[in-house]
Amino acid sequence: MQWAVAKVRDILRVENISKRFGGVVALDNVTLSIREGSVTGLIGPNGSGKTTLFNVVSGFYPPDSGEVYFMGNRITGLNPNEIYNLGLVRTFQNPRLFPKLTVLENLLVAAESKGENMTRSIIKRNWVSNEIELIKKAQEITKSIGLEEVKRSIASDVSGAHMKLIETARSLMNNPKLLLVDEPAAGISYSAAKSLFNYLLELKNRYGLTLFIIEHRIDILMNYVDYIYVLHLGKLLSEGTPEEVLNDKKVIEAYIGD
Amino acid sequence: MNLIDLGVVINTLWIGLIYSLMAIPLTISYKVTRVLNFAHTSLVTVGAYVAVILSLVYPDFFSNVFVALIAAFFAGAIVAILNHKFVYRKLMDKEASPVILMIASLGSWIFLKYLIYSVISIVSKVIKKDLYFAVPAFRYTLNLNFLGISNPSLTYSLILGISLIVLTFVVFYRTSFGKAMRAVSDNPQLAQISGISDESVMTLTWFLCGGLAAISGVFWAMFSYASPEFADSLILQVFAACVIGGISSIALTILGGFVIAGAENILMSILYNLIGLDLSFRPFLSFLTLLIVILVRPPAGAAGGLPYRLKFKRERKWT
Amino acid sequence: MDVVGFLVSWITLFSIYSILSISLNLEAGYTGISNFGKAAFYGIGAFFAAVISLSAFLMLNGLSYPLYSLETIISMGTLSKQNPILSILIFLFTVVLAFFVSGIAGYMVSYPTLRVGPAFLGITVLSFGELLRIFLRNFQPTGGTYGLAGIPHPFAFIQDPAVKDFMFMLVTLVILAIMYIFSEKFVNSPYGRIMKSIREDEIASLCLGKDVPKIKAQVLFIGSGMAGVAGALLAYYMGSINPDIFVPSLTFEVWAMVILGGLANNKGALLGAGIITFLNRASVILNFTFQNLPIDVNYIRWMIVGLLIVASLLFKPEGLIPEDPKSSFIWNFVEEKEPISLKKRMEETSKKVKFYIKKVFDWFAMGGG
Amino acid sequence: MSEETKVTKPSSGVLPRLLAAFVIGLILGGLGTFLVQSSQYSAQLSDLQNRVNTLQAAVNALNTTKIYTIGVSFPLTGELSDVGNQWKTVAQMALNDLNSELANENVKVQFKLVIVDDKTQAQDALTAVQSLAQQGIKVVVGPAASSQVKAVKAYADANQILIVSPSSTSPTLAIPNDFIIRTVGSDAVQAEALAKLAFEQGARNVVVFYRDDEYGQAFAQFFNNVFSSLGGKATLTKYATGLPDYASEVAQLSSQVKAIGADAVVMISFDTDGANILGHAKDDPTLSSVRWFSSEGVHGTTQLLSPEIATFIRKVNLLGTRPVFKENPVYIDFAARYKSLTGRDPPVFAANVYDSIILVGKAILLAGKYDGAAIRAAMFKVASNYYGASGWCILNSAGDRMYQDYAIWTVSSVNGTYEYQDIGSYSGGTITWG
Repeated sequence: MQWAVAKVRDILRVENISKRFGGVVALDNVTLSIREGSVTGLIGPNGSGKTTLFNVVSGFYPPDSGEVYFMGNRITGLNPNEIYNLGLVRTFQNPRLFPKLTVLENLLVAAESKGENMTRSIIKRNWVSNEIELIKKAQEITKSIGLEEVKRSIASDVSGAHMKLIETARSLMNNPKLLLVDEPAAGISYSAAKSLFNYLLELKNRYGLTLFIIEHRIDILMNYVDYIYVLHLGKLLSEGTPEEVLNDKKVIEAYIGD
Repeated sequence: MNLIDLGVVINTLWIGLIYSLMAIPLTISYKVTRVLNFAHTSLVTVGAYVAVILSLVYPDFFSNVFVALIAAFFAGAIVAILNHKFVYRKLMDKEASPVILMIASLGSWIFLKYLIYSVISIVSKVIKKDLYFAVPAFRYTLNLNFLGISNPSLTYSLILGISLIVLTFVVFYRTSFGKAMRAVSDNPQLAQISGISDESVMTLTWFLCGGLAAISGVFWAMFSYASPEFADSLILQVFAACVIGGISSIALTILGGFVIAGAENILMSILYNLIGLDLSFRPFLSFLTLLIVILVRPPAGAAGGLPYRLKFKRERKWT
Repeated sequence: MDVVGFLVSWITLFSIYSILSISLNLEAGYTGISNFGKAAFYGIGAFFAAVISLSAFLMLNGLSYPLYSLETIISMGTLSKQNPILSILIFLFTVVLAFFVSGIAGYMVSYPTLRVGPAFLGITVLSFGELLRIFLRNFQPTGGTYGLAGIPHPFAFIQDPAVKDFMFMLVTLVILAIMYIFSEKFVNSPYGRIMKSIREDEIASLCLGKDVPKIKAQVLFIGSGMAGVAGALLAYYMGSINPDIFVPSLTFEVWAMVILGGLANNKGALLGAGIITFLNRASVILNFTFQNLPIDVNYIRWMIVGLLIVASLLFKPEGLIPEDPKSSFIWNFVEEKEPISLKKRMEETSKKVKFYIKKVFDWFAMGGG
Repeated sequence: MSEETKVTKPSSGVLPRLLAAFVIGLILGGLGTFLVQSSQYSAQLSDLQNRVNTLQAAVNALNTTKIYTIGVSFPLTGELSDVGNQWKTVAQMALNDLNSELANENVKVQFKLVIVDDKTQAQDALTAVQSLAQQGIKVVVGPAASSQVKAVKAYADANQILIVSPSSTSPTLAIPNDFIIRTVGSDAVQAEALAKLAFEQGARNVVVFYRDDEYGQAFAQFFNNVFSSLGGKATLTKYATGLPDYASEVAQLSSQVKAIGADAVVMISFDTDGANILGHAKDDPTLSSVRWFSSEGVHGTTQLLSPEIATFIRKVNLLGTRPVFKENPVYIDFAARYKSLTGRDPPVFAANVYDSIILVGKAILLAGKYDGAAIRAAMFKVASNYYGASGWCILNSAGDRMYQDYAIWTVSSVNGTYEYQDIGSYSGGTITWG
């Protein structure tokens, strides 16, 4: 490990990111960093650029200017698949499952299998042992996450709540280091949301993850996060511990104004 | 050396118009019903032949262009609606994917094509007239000189075509029916909820599109000739025009029609006179234009396949 | 009626078309690439095979006629019969190379897949095919509109035409079998799983670390390569080719086969190809039976073909043999089983057979006893 | 096993099972007995049956007429569908003539046609010929285009199916000892005729406007060779085939004619494109001021007789060549009958189609058996002294028509309506007027 000692604890650093769509400024000079092992929240009114920030970090869009560092390496402009393979994994607000694959296969797609190579895939011997390992891992995850009874069904047949769980389970398949979670509690009841967050924390502890969560429902989020960033109109409005942010006048104004 | 003649410009205008006229119903029907309709060619052929046969059999009544156009419009509309009711509707009820609908349209295209062949061969035997390169009888009775263009059928179809396109615009953007069509095309579920009947809008759309396609066939027959194959050899160019318009916007579709026509005529003329490119490369140019347009400036809806950037480009920009 | 001849010629064309439909199935059915330029890669393979084999024969015999000339056609008639080993070698060589030549063309054409969305890919590849065809029509070294004729048949040394055709049928069947097995291997491996995931949601696959453009390009490589092999076989079968064989309507025919048989199912692709080629052929019987109808019987033939496509879609929109999401190899593992070895599978089968035999015997024994 | 079954002897269902076993046994036994018996008698039986059959056949042959089937592969759909459909009528006409002639002479042979559509496509032509051959047909008239003939050549040679194409003129098919016979003259001669005609009419600098296919390519090459050797200058310009309209091509042609100051246009076309080109050329001042010459392709289309195009033809004094022997009574009779039947002039190659059917019929009669090689041999003999609607049909060693005379045609006004007229002929290298 050749990283500077001071930077080891920042798993993700976003420096001066700007992103424009046509005339609209989606992100304006955003700088933030996330500590390894923390749970960080990202809040802001609708259209404040939260998802755009996720998209830029996960490689969906190249930023107009600025840099993104992941574990000390510059990942600006890398393609989404390369960023994923580095261990930076995002989930989607609406689960994007592969509807005609089985739940187990949905999980397996997320893993990096030895049979993915075109030429290697022809000969079963090349990948079969690796495949069994991956399946075992997937079985483990499904068991721990409570997907045991649906793992054999086709993804389009499972319920909406299960879909969200599958989406999360899938993101764990490739040993992620940082998980970008986009509105995990959107559209579910308060108690369900609470248990989901509890569960996310449990996962974090079990797999040694760092979480970066977009969430609309600040009331729930406040109980779980260590640090919060607030975006407003593409700009970083405020940051700090949950208490600091909640007492920030600017944040209150922004939300009331919304 | 004179690179472009007046004749080339007129051809561009005329062919661009006919491409647009054929492409507009294709775009609208795709927008509203999500069917990439290959049977479109059959509708065009039906229109052309209805005008030709009626004007040959009842020369007194159908000597008027407008009567023939209306007859063709209804014939095309009926075929399109029948096709919708018996094929597309049933498939849509089974929630078939757009690809399946397209292949189904391919099937109805094959069926209709040979049905047209059969009808033509029977009618031709009955009326003892050649129907293969036939032109409608009223082509010879038209008489109008416009802007110094001496070809009356050309003039007629230019004027009529432009007014038809304007009419389509008005229908699509200024009437409640057009609004309903756009609503269905944007979000069928939402339209259904807000009380717009999906089925009646689709039927009306097919009525309009089938009729328009048939009318474009009449124009073609007036200017050139009708044969059972002519629409088939046009269809790729018409599709190209639609694709340049992103199969979404009517205005862009018209632009696409003229771009393709321009490539085939003006560009051909320039290349021919400059470097002596063979005339047989004419279809080559239209496809080349299409490829260049798609690759250089992808039309609306065509781009954004993937948030992925090629290596060599990325490195130049960020590393 | 010559039943054997009918079967041989039908199966040969069926195999050629099946290779096409399997390759399209890999692209469209499994990976979701709407390739409407199948005819282009088919044509590349055919022209490659024709050019290479003709020029090889001419060169080895020290002749220097243009490939499309009358002299070439005449001399090929005798030259192709002289050296059996040479003609078979050249045949195999060109068929294998046709795979790579067409495949590389397909790989390069995949560049637009990065630029345009899936709906527009089809028309892009279609225009590429048309560009190629018009270019070939005007390209004199490969004969232009004359096309190429006199392509030396690999079994030209066999005197009896029935045996010759039969041998060729066997070869095409073997090649079809190889293609089929390979594509089954692909789709039942993790690679096939990724192909399907790209079909379902390419953005999600990209975000799950899959190099989607690369995989699409690879699939286009395989699919186009297969089409190239089919083209090479067609060139040898017909003995002559010209650019106008490879028109877009041929692609649509292959699409109809795949959709009819069932997308994302190789057996379906075979069935679809079988049905349509059989219909095209067997419907000629109608010409013999119905002579003086008011409507030409040929039109009725094609009308029936169109109707059948529509009808089969209406009654089975997902194809005659629909995709079975649980068919893939992974399914064996879900039951927490070790992968079944061939030996074990055979043991199990023999156990099953014994069991049923025993049951039948028991049944009689009980009835008798 | 036996112990268990004894212990748990089923209380019900014994009887039906027993019955079923009995029935199955009965069926098997009966089948076995039948097989054994039939194998004993089958040899004797089949021998007897054979004798009866032979006798019956001999008796039948004396009483009934023998029917031979001739296969026909025509482009009833696709690019050449127009001529294809007219040829169908011509072929049926020829068949009726052949059959009635045989009936009149009390020959107990009749012919039958099976017309299969080949879609103007090479691969479909092969399928059509194969399907015909698999039904036992040994002679196929057609296909139309040279590319199609090439596609069926390998199959025809190997399986000894005689292909008689009435319209393929490509020079790359002049192959000796194959099963392709072409009852139409090579375009080399016609190109020579057309070149000499154009030169004689005073054209020195011409644009050859030809369709980009085998026919046009070869024709234009031959024309260029002859015309250059005569001292003229020919500029070759080709246009794409299968387009729905040729307005753009005509516009280009016009600018080219203007640019090089050509004095004539030589159009080498088929019917669809040719009529369309003339239809657009009539509106063009440049093209209306030069002479026009044409090959046979466009001859016979009704569009040329429409007043507007016919006026143009008269204005530019369009002259064309076409393969026919002028003052041929057979042809005049044939054309008149065709016109009374369909109301239009016979299309291009109609006479060749007619003669092909007749020739094939006569060759089958001469061969005496239905076999490809025999019919092929007989075909050469029959053709060597057959004078039909298209003139003398003598074949050369490559199986192509050896002599072809050409008429010079134009459209002129007769009693107020326009009609095709032959105003001269080309025979043995010289043009004769009148």
